[in-house]
Amino acid sequence: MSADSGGKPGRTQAPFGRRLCEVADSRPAGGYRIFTLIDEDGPSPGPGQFYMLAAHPDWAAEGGRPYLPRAISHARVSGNPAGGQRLDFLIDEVGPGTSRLAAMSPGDACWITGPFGGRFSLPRQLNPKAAGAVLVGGGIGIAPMAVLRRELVDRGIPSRSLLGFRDREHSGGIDELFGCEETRLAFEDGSSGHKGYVTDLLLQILEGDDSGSAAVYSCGPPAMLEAVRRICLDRGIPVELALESPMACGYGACFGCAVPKADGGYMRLCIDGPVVRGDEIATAMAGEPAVG
Amino acid sequence: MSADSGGKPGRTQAPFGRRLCEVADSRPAGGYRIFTLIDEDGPSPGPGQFYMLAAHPDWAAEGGRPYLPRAISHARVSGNPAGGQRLDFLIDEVGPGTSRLAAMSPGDACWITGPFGGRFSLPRQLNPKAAGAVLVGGGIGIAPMAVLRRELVDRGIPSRSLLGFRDREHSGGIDELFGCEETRLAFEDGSSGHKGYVTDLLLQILEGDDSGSAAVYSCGPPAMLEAVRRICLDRGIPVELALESPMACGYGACFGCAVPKADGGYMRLCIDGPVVRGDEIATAMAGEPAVG
Amino acid sequence: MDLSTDICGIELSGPVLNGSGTFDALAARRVFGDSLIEDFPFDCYVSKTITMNPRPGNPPYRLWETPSGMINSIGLPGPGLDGFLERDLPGLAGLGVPLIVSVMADQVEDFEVLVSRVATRDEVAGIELNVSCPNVHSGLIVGEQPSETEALMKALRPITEKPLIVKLTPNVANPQEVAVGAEAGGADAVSMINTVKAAAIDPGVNRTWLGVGAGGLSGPAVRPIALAQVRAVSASVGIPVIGMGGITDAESALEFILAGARVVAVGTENFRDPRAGSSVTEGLPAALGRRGFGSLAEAQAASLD
Amino acid sequence: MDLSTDICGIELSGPVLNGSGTFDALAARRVFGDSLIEDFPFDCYVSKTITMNPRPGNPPYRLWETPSGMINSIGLPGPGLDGFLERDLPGLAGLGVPLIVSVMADQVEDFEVLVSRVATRDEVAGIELNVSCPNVHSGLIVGEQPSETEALMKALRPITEKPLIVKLTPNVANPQEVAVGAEAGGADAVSMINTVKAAAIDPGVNRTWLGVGAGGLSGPAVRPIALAQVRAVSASVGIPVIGMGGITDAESALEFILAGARVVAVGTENFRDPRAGSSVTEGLPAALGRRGFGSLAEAQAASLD
Ligand SMILES: Cc1cc2nc3c(=O)[nH]c(=O)nc-3n(C[C@H](O)[C@H](O)[C@H](O)COP(=O)(O)OP(=O)(O)OC[C@H]3O[C@@H](n4cnc5c(N)ncnc54)[C@H](O)[C@@H]3O)c2cc1C
Ligand SMILES: Cc1cc2nc3c(=O)[nH]c(=O)nc-3n(C[C@H](O)[C@H](O)[C@H](O)COP(=O)(O)OP(=O)(O)OC[C@H]3O[C@@H](n4cnc5c(N)ncnc54)[C@H](O)[C@@H]3O)c2cc1C
Ligand SMILES: Cc1cc2nc3c(=O)[nH]c(=O)nc-3n(C[C@H](O)[C@H](O)[C@H](O)COP(=O)(O)O)c2cc1C
Ligand SMILES: Cc1cc2nc3c(=O)[nH]c(=O)nc-3n(C[C@H](O)[C@H](O)[C@H](O)COP(=O)(O)O)c2cc1C
Ligand code: FES
Ligand code: FES
Repeated sequence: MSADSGGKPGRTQAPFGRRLCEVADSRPAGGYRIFTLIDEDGPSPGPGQFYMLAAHPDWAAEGGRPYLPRAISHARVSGNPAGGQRLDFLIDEVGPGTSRLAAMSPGDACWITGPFGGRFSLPRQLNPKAAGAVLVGGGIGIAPMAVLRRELVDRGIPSRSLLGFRDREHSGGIDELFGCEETRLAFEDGSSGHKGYVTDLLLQILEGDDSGSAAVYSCGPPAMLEAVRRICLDRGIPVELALESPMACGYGACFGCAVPKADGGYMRLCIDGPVVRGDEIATAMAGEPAVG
Repeated sequence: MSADSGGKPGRTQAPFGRRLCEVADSRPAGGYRIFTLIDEDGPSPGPGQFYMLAAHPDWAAEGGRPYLPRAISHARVSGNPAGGQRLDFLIDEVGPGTSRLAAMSPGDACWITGPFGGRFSLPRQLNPKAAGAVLVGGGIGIAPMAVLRRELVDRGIPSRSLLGFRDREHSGGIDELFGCEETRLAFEDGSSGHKGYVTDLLLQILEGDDSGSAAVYSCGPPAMLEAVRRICLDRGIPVELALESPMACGYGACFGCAVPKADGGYMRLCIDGPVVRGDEIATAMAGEPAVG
Repeated sequence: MDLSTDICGIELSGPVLNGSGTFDALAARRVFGDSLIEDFPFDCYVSKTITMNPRPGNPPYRLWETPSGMINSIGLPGPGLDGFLERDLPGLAGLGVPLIVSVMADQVEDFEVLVSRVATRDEVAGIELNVSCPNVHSGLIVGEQPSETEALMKALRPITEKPLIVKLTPNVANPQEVAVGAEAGGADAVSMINTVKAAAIDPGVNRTWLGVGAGGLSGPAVRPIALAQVRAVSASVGIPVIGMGGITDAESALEFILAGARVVAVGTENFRDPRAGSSVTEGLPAALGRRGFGSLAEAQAASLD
Repeated sequence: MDLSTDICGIELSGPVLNGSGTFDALAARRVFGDSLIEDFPFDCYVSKTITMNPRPGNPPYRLWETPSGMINSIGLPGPGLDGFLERDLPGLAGLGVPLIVSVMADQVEDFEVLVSRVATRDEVAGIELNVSCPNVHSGLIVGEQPSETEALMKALRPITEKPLIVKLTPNVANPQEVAVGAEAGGADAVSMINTVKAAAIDPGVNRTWLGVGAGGLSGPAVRPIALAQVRAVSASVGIPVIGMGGITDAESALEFILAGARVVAVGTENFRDPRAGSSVTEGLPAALGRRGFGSLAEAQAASLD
């Protein structure tokens, strides 16, 4: 499904330069927002890949920001009747960039470059003995998990989805992206499902499993990713994480998206990630303020 | 009609601070555009006064500009059925600020401060022997002329309007602002009316007149204003000109809008103008590139 | 929330000043009337820079808008010392807030006259020294040289006990060195940043846009530069810092306080909104609260990780 | 329109380079494939700055967006001289445009090694000296001192006949003095501006956002600063200037040429559009025409009123 260009396995090559795509739809999704772009020229992205997006015109809104494009994972890919593909994005409005993207209306235009980065491996690539996949998503991080889950379903590979949220407000997108698929939910505020962290659910599952046959995939807030990473590393379970880091370019030009590697030095998350193996990195919380 | 606060006679005092007004309408007007704001709190402006306008949100569009508000003369004032007043503005899209203003749609919001500056004098104030007024407008400068003309009509003071344009493209607003009023037109490209400059029409009129009873008012491009000014000064005819100058604030704060005075030094056009007597200034073309 | 504070002994009802030359209170009163006084946007008013003799200022154009900022080459137009003391000062005294008078000269002797005549007026709470000017004797820009700045301060310090504030230029490699010079010479505070040297090309004609070829950049574009300099300077001197450069709202004002400024000044944003100073003040309690501060003093005392 | 030109003897098909450290052609080829080469956006490729030994670069965060700009504190990560010459240079030679290699060191001896080993490689058309580094002996930032810059150039000049370009820092009061020093020492050109010292506060937590506390500002926000410095420097030296700082399109590129630059470089805009260099080139004929120029050379020869 993707042409390998010599980087990570499974890298889909992006068309060179940015292209202007039409916004086909924008709708609320709980506390988040989902919008749809019609991408006529891009290749089909793999789960875990991302795009750099910039609303047009008026990118650079009140106060001179946003100025740089924003890294956003696709949350769904589907065919577009008139050609090309439809890309859905799940957006959490945390600042000027995400707010400007969420404010786009159907018919508006959006600059897009990508897809960038490498995709998640398949369970057997991650763990030759894998029987299936465990997907652990948190907050806005459910978007790449939803894409991965769809691919696994299409390929007939069994998977279980564990999704964690702070509260109802931060669980947007779940209905649309996971639909009636079976999921196990954790809410920190206990508003539904398990009361507590999604990592509690992961621990339950791993206890019941033969951990030698597990393959874990995760995307979510840094603290959650680091907890998932530690749980898996402690048990010798192969795990892939889709990380975030401030990005200016998305294609290896700026060296801004540094993530510390387990063996010292840094990787560029945009081209060496955003999907990394748990044992490749020193921490999933680089740059985050120290806790306490 | 306006409270004098100790500055120029006829200064209408502006409410302190900026206010957000609704865009009621926006329509093409030849090569220009006219839009309407509903100003609920502002006082009634006099002819020659201006506002500082900034579209909201997304003032600061592509490339970080516009950033400062833009000085725009009102082109018409009318009552608003639901209270307050409706202000029409005639816009020539010459750069990021005017383009962003022209892109506003009904229902959008616009920051406004003002009205700023002083108004045109009445003919008898300008020339005690004045029988009426000669209004000379060019291009976008027909806006304040239209406001002055309306006031003169309301007061029963006779006036003649001479309007000059480069070509059809640059004569927008004339139908709407001057309607079926009698005007004499000059087009540099000869597409209609007199072929040549509006100053040719002014010279014709002044030759026919007793120049002792003339009072001339003008607004338009700097070169036209300077020609009008010289024609009048040479003949001892009192003339008021509404000038332009780059403005950051509009209320005397930045000292940016300097126009050289006849007796040396500079005036701040925003508070000492924008209407100036022809003999008050050294040139109407300050800052303009030297010709030739 | 109580926002009252002080800057080198001047009691303030809040931490928001205006940048010198960015708000003409007398002109604003003409335009806005008494509502300006009833709702005066600043906790302390800083005059535009006064010179010995009247100055016409620079030829037009004096302004150009840039991405998220503007360039000005105003050239210090003003009535001169006598005109200011006679005609402007009485009106400024009626604003109801403490008054800081900014002065500039190109020789020490003139600075001495300016400071001594301004300082004797009861209306004046403090004096800001704009030192971005060439010394007519040395030819050096005083504010670019730690030693020139220190020498100037040593000459002026004995003249008055009123607070003397040095306005630093950002156009140096290490503003902290100049600030250290100012402190060594006896300054009570530094204010910063002044505008950053900049130029613009006429969009239509092949010439520079500004009448004098170049000017100074201000507005949000320079805020990151100002924050770095405020942080470097406040870490290097014991005297308080008045921070400015691209402040547009309470959040950006608070960034300066976190970077080490004691109080802040609003400049270019006044041009976009005459009440910008008040908006900053009105937003401060919420901005402080969002960052976990119970008072302005807590933020002023906080040091960054 | 013919856009071909040259910079200190290096023939170029057009006047658009990339800013060092703002376009990794090898990474871009991995991401975009051969279409990068077919449609290479620059007329000359400038490598990121190479150091003697491999460097990991700075701890995160390394980026923050500012009004119309960004701050970076990347910290020169790289494979070191050996790694660059062995692994990167052959790939860069395949780009099909002349190659300038940027180098930096904190002692003259290391600069000598870097220049001599890089210069001997046929793939290399010129060498850019990033001198925004402290001299380990004097402690002074070389590029802030005219004399240090001149001394460095005098040491390096005899090593090679290939063009040596000095990349100037904007963080000085008078960049033209440093440029004069570079010229006196034998530099063939200067390139400018590098990033402007800047800092940002974490919007959520009371700390600086960047891992190392401060960084460098780039993008449209600094364009007015860059234009003023390019104008001042090009008026002071006879060697050509490579102008950059916030160039986003043909019009802003042409502003630099009018300000005195011979050719230009695109930096931060590459992050917004990987083909930004090509867009600038594609827009140049129309931009030149709008200003009444029949060729690039006419604009390069024009002097501003
Ligand atoms: C590969 C990748 C995929 C992503 N996918 C999505 C997605 O599908 N949906 C989505 O909503 N967002 C996604 N993000 C995050 C998104 O890019 C950021 O939230 C966005 O850039 C923030 O921009 P802003 O202007 O809205 O907020 P800003 O003002 O830039 O930041 C707002 C707040 O977020 C914090 N912050 C911003 N960026 C980062 C960062 N990179 N790391 C840590 N903290 C940060 C800051 O502390 C700040 O308080 C992704 C990021 C990456 C790198
Ligand atoms: C008192 C006053 C009243 C005005 N009334 C109107 C009006 O009713 N309708 C209207 O369309 N415009 C009016 N203007 C002019 C308007 O303010 C400017 O055209 C506008 O600020 C330009 O902004 P911009 O971002 O669109 O273009 P910019 O990018 O700022 O400028 C575009 C071009 O216009 C030229 N230019 C810009 N400003 C000036 C200036 N002040 N003087 C000379 N040349 C300039 C520049 O050379 C440039 O090439 C008025 C100006 C003043 C001072
Ligand atoms: C139009 C204008 C005029 C200024 N005049 C002066 C002045 O007379 N004296 C002075 O010390 N600073 C002057 N400044 C600098 C400001 O006080 C302030 O230091 C600078 O603009 C940075 O703040 P800002 O970004 O909030 O504007 C002026 C700035 C502007 C924009
Ligand atoms: C992320 C980033 C990395 C940079 N790395 C280098 C570098 O390694 N060497 C160098 O000389 N300049 C470096 N620069 C400076 C640029 O080459 C350029 O001088 C500066 O960014 C101004 O141009 P711009 O505004 O177009 O980006 C870097 C700039 C950025 C933004
Ligand atoms: S985002 Fe620029 S190198 Fe990764
Ligand atoms: S526009 Fe600011 S003083 Fe006139």
